[in-house]
Order: sequence, then C-alpha cells, then structure tokens
Amino acid sequence: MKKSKFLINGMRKHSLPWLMLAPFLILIVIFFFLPIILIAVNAFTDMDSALQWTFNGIDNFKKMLLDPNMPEILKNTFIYVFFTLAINVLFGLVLGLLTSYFIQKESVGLLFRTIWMLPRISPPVVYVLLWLWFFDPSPYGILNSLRALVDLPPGEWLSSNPKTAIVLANGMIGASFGMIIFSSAIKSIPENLFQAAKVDGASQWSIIQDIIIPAIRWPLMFVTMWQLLSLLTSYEYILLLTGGGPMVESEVLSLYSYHKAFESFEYGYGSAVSLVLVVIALGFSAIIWKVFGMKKMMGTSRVE
Amino acid sequence: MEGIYEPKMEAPKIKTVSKWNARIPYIIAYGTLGITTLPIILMYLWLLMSSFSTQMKHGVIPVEFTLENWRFLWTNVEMVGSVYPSIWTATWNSFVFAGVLTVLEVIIGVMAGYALSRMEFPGRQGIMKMTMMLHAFPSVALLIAVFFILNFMGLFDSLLGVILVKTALQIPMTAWIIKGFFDDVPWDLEWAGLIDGCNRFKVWYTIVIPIIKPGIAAVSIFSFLAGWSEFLLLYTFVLSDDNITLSTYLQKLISDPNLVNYGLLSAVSLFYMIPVLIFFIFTQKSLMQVSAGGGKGV
Amino acid sequence: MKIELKNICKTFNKQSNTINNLDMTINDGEFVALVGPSGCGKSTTMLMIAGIYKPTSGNLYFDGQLVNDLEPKDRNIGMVFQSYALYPHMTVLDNIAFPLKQQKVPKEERYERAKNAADMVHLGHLLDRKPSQLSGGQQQRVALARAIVKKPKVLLLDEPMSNLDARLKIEMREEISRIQKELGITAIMVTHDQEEAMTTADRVAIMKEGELIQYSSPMELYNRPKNYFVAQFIGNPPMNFLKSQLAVKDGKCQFYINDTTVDLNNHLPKIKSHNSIKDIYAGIRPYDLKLGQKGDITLDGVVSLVEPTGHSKMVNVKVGDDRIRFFADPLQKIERGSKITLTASISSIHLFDCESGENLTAETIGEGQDNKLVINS
Amino acid sequence: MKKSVLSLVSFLTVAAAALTGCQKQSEADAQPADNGVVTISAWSEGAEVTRLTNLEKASEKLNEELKSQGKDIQVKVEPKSFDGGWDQYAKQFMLSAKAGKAPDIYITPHETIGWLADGNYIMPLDELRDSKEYADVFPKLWDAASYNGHIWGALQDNEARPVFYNKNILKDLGWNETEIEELPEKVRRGEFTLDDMTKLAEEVVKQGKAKYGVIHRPVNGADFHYFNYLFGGQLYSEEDNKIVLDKSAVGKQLAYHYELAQKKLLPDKLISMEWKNVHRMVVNGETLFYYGGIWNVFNWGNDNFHDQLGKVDAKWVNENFGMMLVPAAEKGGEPITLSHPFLYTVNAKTKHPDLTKRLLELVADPKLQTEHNLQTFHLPVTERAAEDPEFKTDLTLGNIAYMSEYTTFLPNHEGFTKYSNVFWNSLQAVELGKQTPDQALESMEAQLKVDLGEDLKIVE
Repeated sequence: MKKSKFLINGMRKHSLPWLMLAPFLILIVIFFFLPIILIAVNAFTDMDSALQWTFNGIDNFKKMLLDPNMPEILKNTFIYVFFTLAINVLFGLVLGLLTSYFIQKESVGLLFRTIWMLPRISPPVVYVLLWLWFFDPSPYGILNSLRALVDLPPGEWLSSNPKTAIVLANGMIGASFGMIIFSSAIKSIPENLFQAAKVDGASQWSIIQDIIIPAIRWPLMFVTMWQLLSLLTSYEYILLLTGGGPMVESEVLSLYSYHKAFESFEYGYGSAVSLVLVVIALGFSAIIWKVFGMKKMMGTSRVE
Repeated sequence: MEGIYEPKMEAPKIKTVSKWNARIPYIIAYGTLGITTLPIILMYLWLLMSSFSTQMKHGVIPVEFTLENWRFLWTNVEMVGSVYPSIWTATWNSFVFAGVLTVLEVIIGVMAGYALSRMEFPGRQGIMKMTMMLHAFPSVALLIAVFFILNFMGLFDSLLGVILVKTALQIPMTAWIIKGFFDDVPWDLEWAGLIDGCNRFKVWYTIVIPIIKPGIAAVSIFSFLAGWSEFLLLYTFVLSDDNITLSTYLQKLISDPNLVNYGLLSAVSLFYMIPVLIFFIFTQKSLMQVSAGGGKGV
Repeated sequence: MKIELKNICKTFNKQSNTINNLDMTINDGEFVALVGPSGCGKSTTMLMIAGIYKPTSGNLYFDGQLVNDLEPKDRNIGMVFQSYALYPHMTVLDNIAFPLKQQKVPKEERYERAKNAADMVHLGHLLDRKPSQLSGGQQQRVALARAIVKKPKVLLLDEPMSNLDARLKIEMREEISRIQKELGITAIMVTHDQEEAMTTADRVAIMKEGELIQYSSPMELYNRPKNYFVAQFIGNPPMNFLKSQLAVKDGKCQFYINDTTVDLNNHLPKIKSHNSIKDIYAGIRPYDLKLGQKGDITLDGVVSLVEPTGHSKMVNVKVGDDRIRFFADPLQKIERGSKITLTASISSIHLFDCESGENLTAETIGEGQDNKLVINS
Repeated sequence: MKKSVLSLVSFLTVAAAALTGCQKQSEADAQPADNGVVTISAWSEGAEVTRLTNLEKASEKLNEELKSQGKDIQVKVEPKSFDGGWDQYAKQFMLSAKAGKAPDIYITPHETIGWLADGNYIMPLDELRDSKEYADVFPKLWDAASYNGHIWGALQDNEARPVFYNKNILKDLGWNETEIEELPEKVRRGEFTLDDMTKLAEEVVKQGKAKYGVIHRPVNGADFHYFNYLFGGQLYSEEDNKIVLDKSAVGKQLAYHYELAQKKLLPDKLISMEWKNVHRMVVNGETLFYYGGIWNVFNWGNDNFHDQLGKVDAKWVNENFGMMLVPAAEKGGEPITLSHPFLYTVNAKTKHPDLTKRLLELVADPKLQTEHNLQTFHLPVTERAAEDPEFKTDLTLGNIAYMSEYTTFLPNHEGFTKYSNVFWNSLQAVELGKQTPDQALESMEAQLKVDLGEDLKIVE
C-alpha cells in the first residue's frame, strides 16, 4: 500500500521533467542513438554501392590495420588537431584580449570582431574558395600576383604545406569562436578589479596574467575541450580545401571515413573508421570529464 | 610601487617614461591585430571587387565596373543552357529552414535546459553526461545511417527532414547553453513565484523564461547562423529544385569546375553573407552574453 | 495561523544546512525570528515552512492540519526574500499584483488591491517603474507589498533587511513591525542580525548546526542565555568574557578572576561535584560594568581604545590576557594607556562551562530574589 | 535509477518507431498516370542540358507515335539537372533509389554501370542493340555500355580527348604553316612519338618560347589512364571480372609524369591548381601542349579566360590551337585517345519500362545527336549522326571525328574508382618529387591490395 502510494507520488513528481525532456530525448534517440547503432552494425558489413547489409565479421577492422595509409592518417590527425587547437585557443585568447581589453573603444573592437567573424559566417564553400584563390600556385593566385608586383617569382603553397594550410584555415575559423567566448568573459570581469590592479601598480602583463587569465579559466578550458572534440570529428573544410591531398598528406581520420563511405562507396569500411573515431572521441571526453571535474557543474535542484 | 615615494622633482621624468611604457602594449596590440587581420581583409575585399568587375587583371586588379554579376537579383540566371532557379526561392527556403530550425531548437532546448538545470529526477546526471558527450560524435559520419532513418520516416528529400536532423545534431549544445543561463537565475525568484501561487510549470514560463531572454537570443542567433550556412545535410538529403536553398544554389554555381563564373559566384556569395553579417553586427551584444558569468553557461 | 514543527529532519546531499529533529511552535499572530550563523539551517527551516523544501521526516502543521506535501502555492503564505526576488521584467504594479493574478482575481480588483498594498508601504508613486529603476529600500518595499497583497496567513521574511543601509534598516524594521501588527499576521523572519531579531520579534529562535538552541522572548535571551553560544550571540556590543576558574570546595563555591577570589555563596551555580576546579568563562555585559570599585568584583586593566559613540564612550580595556568593553560617561576623561579599575555586581555575572558551554548560573538566577536584581541592573 | 532511464529510452525508441511507421504508411503511393499522362523522370549532371532537352524532344515524337497507334497515353518527361561532383551525383542516385525516388532515366558516364548493375539499380537493355535506331552505332562503343555480358545503357554521346598544341609557339620556334598543320597527321601515322613530344616541349621551354611545355588536368580524371593503354597496359580483365594493376605499364606511366615534372615542363604544383587558372594558362599561350578534352572549346567560350579577349570562340581556338591524338609510345606505334561515352540507363524499378525504352530509341535520332554535339562539343554515337552535314561542317568537330577510331574506354567495374584514386595519389607523389616512380608503384600496389582485395589482379 505504502509503496504504491510512494510510486504514484514519485511518478507525479518526476513526470514534469520527463515531459519537458521528451522532445529532446526523442530527437537524440532518433538522430544520435539509432544512427550510432546502425553505424556500429554497419561496421561489420561490407556494404557497398548496392547498400546491402552483408556481414563480414571483423574484416573491416583487419583491413584498417593493414591499410598502408593508416599510420600517416593518424599522424596527420594528431598534428592537425594539436596545432589547430593551439591556434584556436591561444590566438582566440589574443584576439579576445585585444578586442575587448586593449581596445577600449567599443566601435573599433566591434569592427575587428566583425572582421574576424567573417570566416565563420561565410558559407564554407566561399571561405575555402577564397583560400584557394589566395594560395593558387599559378601566377594568377592572389598571393602570387602580389609577389609579382614586387618582382618575386610565383611560389607554391598549398601542395607543399598542405597541413599548414588546413591548420591555418581551420585555425582562423576556430579563433573567432575563442574570441567571442573570451571577449564576453573578459567583458564580464568587474571593472573595479582592473582599477584595483592599476592602483596596486600592476603592469599590463601582470593584469593579463593575474587577473584576466584566472577569471576566464573556465571559458578557456571549455573552448579547449569543445574545439578538441570538434576538430577531431570535423572535416568539411579539409574536404573542400585540399581534399586530403596531395596524396594523403592532409587526410585526417574523419575525412578518411567520409572518403571511404561517400567517394569509394565502401560504406561498411567507412562505418568501421567512423566507429573507431567515435571510440577515440568518447575516450577523450571521458578523460576531459575526469580532469575537469564536470560534476561540479551539476548542481542539484533546489525546489522539491 | 616605489615611485610614489620618490621626491617630487623626479616626477615629470618618470611620467614621460611611463607614458611610453604604457603605450607600448597598445602599439603592439594594434600592430598584431592589424597584421593578422590584413589577409582576411584582403580576401574579402577581393571578393567584393570581383563581384563588381568583369574580370580581375593579374588576379587582383579589377577591370571595368559592372552590375552584370548581380543580375541574379532580378532575373533567373542562365548559364550555358541551364536556367537556375530564382534566387528568391532559395533565399526564402534558406530563411524558412533557418527560421524553423531556430524555433524548434529554442523550444526544445529551453524545455530540456530547464529540466536539466532546475529539476531533480532520476537519471538527470546521466542525461547531462550524455548531453555533454554527444557532441563528440562525428555526426557527419552518421550521414549514411541518418539516411536510412529519414528514408524510413518518409522524410527523404524534404526540408522538414533536414530540419529535424540538424535540430537533433545541435540540440545537445543548445540545451547545454540554455542550461547555463537557467543555472544563473536566482533560486529566490523561482521560490517567490511558487509562493506567489504558481506551480512549477507556471513559474517556468511566466518568470524564468522572461529572465533568460538574453540566453534565448544568443541561442537563436547561433541556430539561425548555423541553419543559414548549412550545406552538407541539405546537399545530401534534398533533391528537388523546389527545396533549393542558398547554399545549394551556390553549389550549383561551382558544380562544374570548368564553368565557374567567378564574378557571379562572388556576387552570390556576398548576397548570401550580407544578411548574416548585418545580423551579426546587430546581435553581437547578445551573442556575447553566452559566456556571461565566466563562461559557466557554455 | 499556528504553525507547528514536530520532529522535523531535513538532510541534503551536502553536509551543511541540514535540520536535525526540530520541534517548534509558532503561535497565531506571533512574530518569530530565526537567528543563527550561516549554515545553521534557519533558511532551510523557513523554506520548509514555505513548502519549497519538503521535510525528510517529521511533520509540519498549519493550524493543526498536516501540510507536509502541500505545494507552496496552496499554503497561503507571503514571502520577502533577501534578494527581494522581484520579477525584473514586470513593473512594480505587476510585481505586486502577481500573486493575485495567480489567484485569478479579476483585473480591476487585482490592481486596486495591489495599489492599496503599495500605499501601505508608501510606494504609490512608483508603480510604473521596473525593479531595476528602484533603490534598494524601494525594492524592499515592493517585495513586502507583494508578500502581503494576497492577505496571507503567514508572512515569511528571509533576511529582509540585510541589503539595506543602517538608517533604512531601522525604518524598515519599524515598518515591518507595524504592518505585521496591523494585519495580525503570523510572521517568521530569518536573520543573522541578532539586534534585528531582538527588536522586532516576539520570540527568537536561536539555531546552530541544525538544532534549536534556545527559543524564547528577546529579554529572556538577553538575560538568561542558555549557554555560551547564545550569550555571545545576543547583545550588541557582545558580552565580555573573562577566562577564569570555578572552585567548589566543601559546599562553598568561589571563582577566581583577575587575581581576586569571588565568593558565590548566594548564587550557587548548578554544579554537582562537590570538590572540583573547573575552567569557566565569566560573562559580563558591557553595560553592567562601571568605573570604580564599589561593586562585588573589581577588575584592573589598561585602556587600549576609546570609541566615542555620542551618548557614551565605548572603552576597550585589557584585563590580564582578556579584552573587555564597557560604556563610560561621555564626559569622563579616559585616555589610551591609562590604568583603570572596573566593577560589577555579582548578580550580573554569567558563568559558562568552558567545555560544554552550559550556563552554570542560570538555574539559581532563574529563581528567587536574584531574578529581580538582575533585571534591575 | 539506471533501469528507469533504460526503460524510458526504450519506450521512446518504440514510440518513435511507431510514429514514423505510421507516417510511412500514410504516404500514399503516387499514381503516375492521371488523364493518361505518364511522367518519365530523368536526371542529368552538369552543364550539358541537351541530354535532357533531347529527351523532351524525343517524347514529342513518342507522343505522335502513340497517337497514331491510337493509344490514349501521353508521355511527359520530367527533367532534373543535378549540380555537384560526380560522386555526389552517384550518391544521390543511390540514396534516392533506396527511398524509391530515383528517376526512370539516369544519365551517367559509362564506367558507373558496374556498380549500378551489381546493385540492381538499373535494368539490362540488350534489346536496344537490335533496334534500328541503334543499328549503326560504332561497334567499339558498345564495349563502353557492356558489363557482365549485358548492355546496360543507351549510348548517348561520345567525345575525344585530344592533345591541344599552340600554333603560335610552334611558329615562334620556326615551324612553317604546313609543318604545324601536318602535326596531327604525323601523330596519327605514328611518326611523331611521345618522346618527340617531350623533346619538343623541352626545346620550347629551354628557348623561352613558352613558360611550360605540357599541362594536364589539375584534378583526378579519366585522361591519365590513356597512358596505361598507350604503354600496352590494361585496366580490367574481363574473364575474371577484376581490376588489373599492370605493373610495367603503370611504371612507365608514372615514369613519364616523373620525367615531365623533373624536366620542369609542367607548371610547379599543377596538381593543386584551380581549373580556372589552368584554362587561363592554356588560353593565354603559356604552354605548348595541353592534354585536354574537346569540350574545353566550349568552356573557353563561356568564361573570360583570355587576358585581353575574355571569352574566345571556336574559330579563335582553331586558329590558335591544333588538336592531335596522344602520340604513340614508339615510332610506328598506335596513337591513342580515350573517350567517356555517356549512357541513358533505366531504373530497374521503373513503372514504364516499355515507354522508356522506346523513348531512348527515339532520342538516338541523328538530328538530336547533332544538336547536342554541336552545342557541347561531343561526338556522335551512330554513323548516321556522324554523316549529318551540320556536324560534318563543324570546324572543330569535323577535324577530330576520326579520333573515335583510336579511342579506348575505362573499365566498367565498380572497383575502378578505388584504383583511380590510388593511382592519382601515386601520380601526385611522382610529380611533386616525393617518390620515385618505383616507390610510387610499390606503395600503389600495397594500397590496392588493401582497397580492392579480391577484385585485384596484378600483372607484372
């Protein structure tokens, strides 16, 4: 008797949160969980252009181990993620500091912020085309045209430094993300902290080091982690910029899974690569979770 | 520090030195900003110029001003035989796509964010962890699986289907941001509402929602921007020209690398970007809100 | 409305703010203050009365009716929050009318009543403003008006004056008292300011670590603190404490203070052992100390600080290793560093056990002639 | 607690599945024929819209035919021109087919029929071979439409990939008019070999008559594989239905590109350039030879590639450029080209197979072919169309029609895409000087073994 009453009470008490979460959960189940299950199943098939589910055991994973491209792709993935992340976070921080602390004039800050937002709000196709035009190795490339004005021979950029190119192009986009987050964090530091520091005779450097950085520690960690995961799993810009080439010099794991699935139509193999990626990404999230102590953010409800 | 106690005679000298010292960081700041921003300015300036000229001499010098590249605004562009759909259809579709996406995203995100931030129920921690981790999934690698699902739902080749997919892919992030805003609403306010005679649900929409308006604004902007520039999903799951959006329109222009009309492409690109740019300038204050409170929310 | 808390327990995931077996009755029309250091559970208790928290165990009665599971909206209470918790997106009038709106009071009547409530707190001229355009004191009044507009049976005040300046505080204190008396409403106020509690409340409940330490009228608290904790908590400036020793020898009782021995024959402390020496604190309120040597005990000390307060001078004196305060006549010439002698009547001294904090004098002073003596002093 | 989450999730899954299931059922089967109008949908990719408009014109004829037969049916062609890369186009078809939204007619380059047939996407069209409309198809072309012993598509067009040479540069070098005009003929006879071509390019670059000797396409494509055939190799073995790695031919192929790059005859980093800039270099006379396609004439007329003239017409192209076959590898050997015929394939699930097939017969009409050929610079597939006076008198096309005799095709096997991707990587490696031809060949073999597995046959 008592137990059933408790249950009914419990259900009534918990029905509202579940009701509010329902659309969210339904979307996630349909468009995350089911696809993940499908991908996981698909990774054990040799589905090709005929889109048939023919199971082939762990062949795809064996193939991945034998794939001569794999070591270089993994190396590229690491280099790409590491350096782009560095640009994203460090340069984003520099931009945030410059546009929201050093430049006190709101209009100038806004101007620079807007310019830096351009890469982000440009359609990827357009942004990448601009890069391609800029760095085209023919004498007609923008950079080469500029070099020609000062009598320098045309240089070539993308194919000799494909990794640098994808890191820079992605870095510029990611930097604006950091910039926005950091700018707003810096702007939310109480003005009197800066005044106090100045009264105490702090140098600019020490204001940055001792006041701003500690105050935006959280956003810093957040951006680092968010971008890490994003970079690990995104490939749109690489696809458009170098297509992973020349050869596999700028191919990263996520792009490889796309290429395998949608260019050579090896859906099974592509899914297997995706699955590996998912596992890696999950591993990272778990580590970050530990390091961050994410639990702190989960306050409990204060209404009963 | 010691300067304060120095004799007054010395003061002017110190002042001039410190004036320079004080300026140096600013000089460096503007310098760095200027140099690093230059390439971006050049790139987009080039885009602007090439949209208004027939040809770019040596790649950089515009020759002959023309509005020809902007003709898509008043006619349906015809390129080597094929007539492209009206840009206004594409604009309208993009608008509908981004708009519906935003509305869905906000409604679902706000509901979920509130439940996660403010309510106690079994499984809450689990769902929060899941939300946080979901964005780690290489969603684009799920494309093929998403196709099977859309197909099963009969939503292949419909804007609605893509809207649902896109909403789902973004909802963990949106819910998380919104949750952050809810976290910052003082409990007092909510308690006051309860005591003043509201039930939990009523408190939510009469008191809490109006307070997190800046958060809703920020999320709306994010969603709208994301919707406006979405490409891959639309490109993969939408076929008919009736459902063309600006991004797929743009893709049409560059589909054949032999035939790209760069002037036209530049003009359409600008046309595509301008609303977003204006939108950003007017809403950037709200966008900045996202990490108010030390970025806890994000 | 009479509110009864019976064996209430409340636990949280974290350690602080828990309530441990609380028993308390608040009579109809009574103004009760909950006082205690932060984390002592006073706010938790109030929120349980409000219905925002539900007790883990124990029962809560409103006029004899069990209300444990009643939602806040059904309890007919009004509440003023420390932060005022004004709805930032509504005007003053809408804020005040909000509870009535929830009761589906017709619009005209709603605004009529809201205006009346606003007039009651002298806010009639600010009705169209938004909370952000108001000063702290004005916001406070809006919150108060909102709490009383629906004519609740209980008024809950959570640190209502902690954000006000000293002058406004006194003003609001009076205001709240006046309104409470006018409406004849049961009121419960949480505060960490003992003075606020003493001046406004009919009864004060002192809490510590989730337990009720003492629950009585302000004067009783002042004069008969149950233990060391209450004694040092109540009174401004706080009671002076001198470290000392209590010796019981053959039924005779003495305590040593400042190199003098004081006999306690007429004021036998409640102590069981007949042969013992105990560390105690001897507490004397600053107002009970006088210059001179006429009293039962004398203390020699060196003046370390003199603070004029207008109507008197507060003097800090170093006695041995202890520091004590007393009030001197403003005309009296007292200088820093000078040696002075202070005196006090034996009846004004409280003795506290150093270990348990228990007031050893309470029992004796509680009965017989000495009672009068203490009150008079 | 865990349990409740789990049960909730499973409940939601079931609910979602149920919901979506309902939706699927409610989606009614679209009935095509109302008022006797039958809609036949067709997809094409790229700018050559005549592939679609010809179908529409053919449908008019079909309607007349139906009327005269007294049938109460009218055919309406619903065209859709797709834009995007070829793999996107293929992917879209794949997905649409699974969703039941694929068109009745799918216009595709011939080499895709491998996977289209293997995946049961399209139906065999063997009977077309016997129809009178296709009776005079150049026999070699049927190879392009055949896979696994069946014909899988109606031949739509053909083209040629000639080598363009810049007449002005040769003039500058001291060649006279006759010598310049005779070059294609010399190539055809096998007198002018690939080596001669390289030497000539070297001379031109050395003397500074042109910046570059040779330019090829900057992205992966079919062109590169004619060298394989040129060096006596093969790409596909019909008897085992396998892709072939012919190591000696591929080795020579890679060595040729290596040589071009080492001798600096190619623009540096050609393989990372934009198409646009490649066209500009060619049109502005910066290179002597260009491994192009006949449709480039069409491209150059459509954009401002020339620094002074902007768009250039076919007449200008013919005055300034000559077109020849890819010269033979050895003296007296056979020159070569490669073509890439397009096919009309028919959806295996089409509701109107007979009408569609008849439509495809009618679209082979010589006049329609000529219309397409002239507009987009392609070659006819039937003799009658080749004899069409309008076609024959065309300045550009008339001159190169003979190239069809020397043409070769890519294999139709599904695995060829993978082969081609791997080869492209090796080509980049040698042109960038990152690998020698031997190393490139070695890594190519390793990669192909993984990628193709059982579908690969290695020929030393």
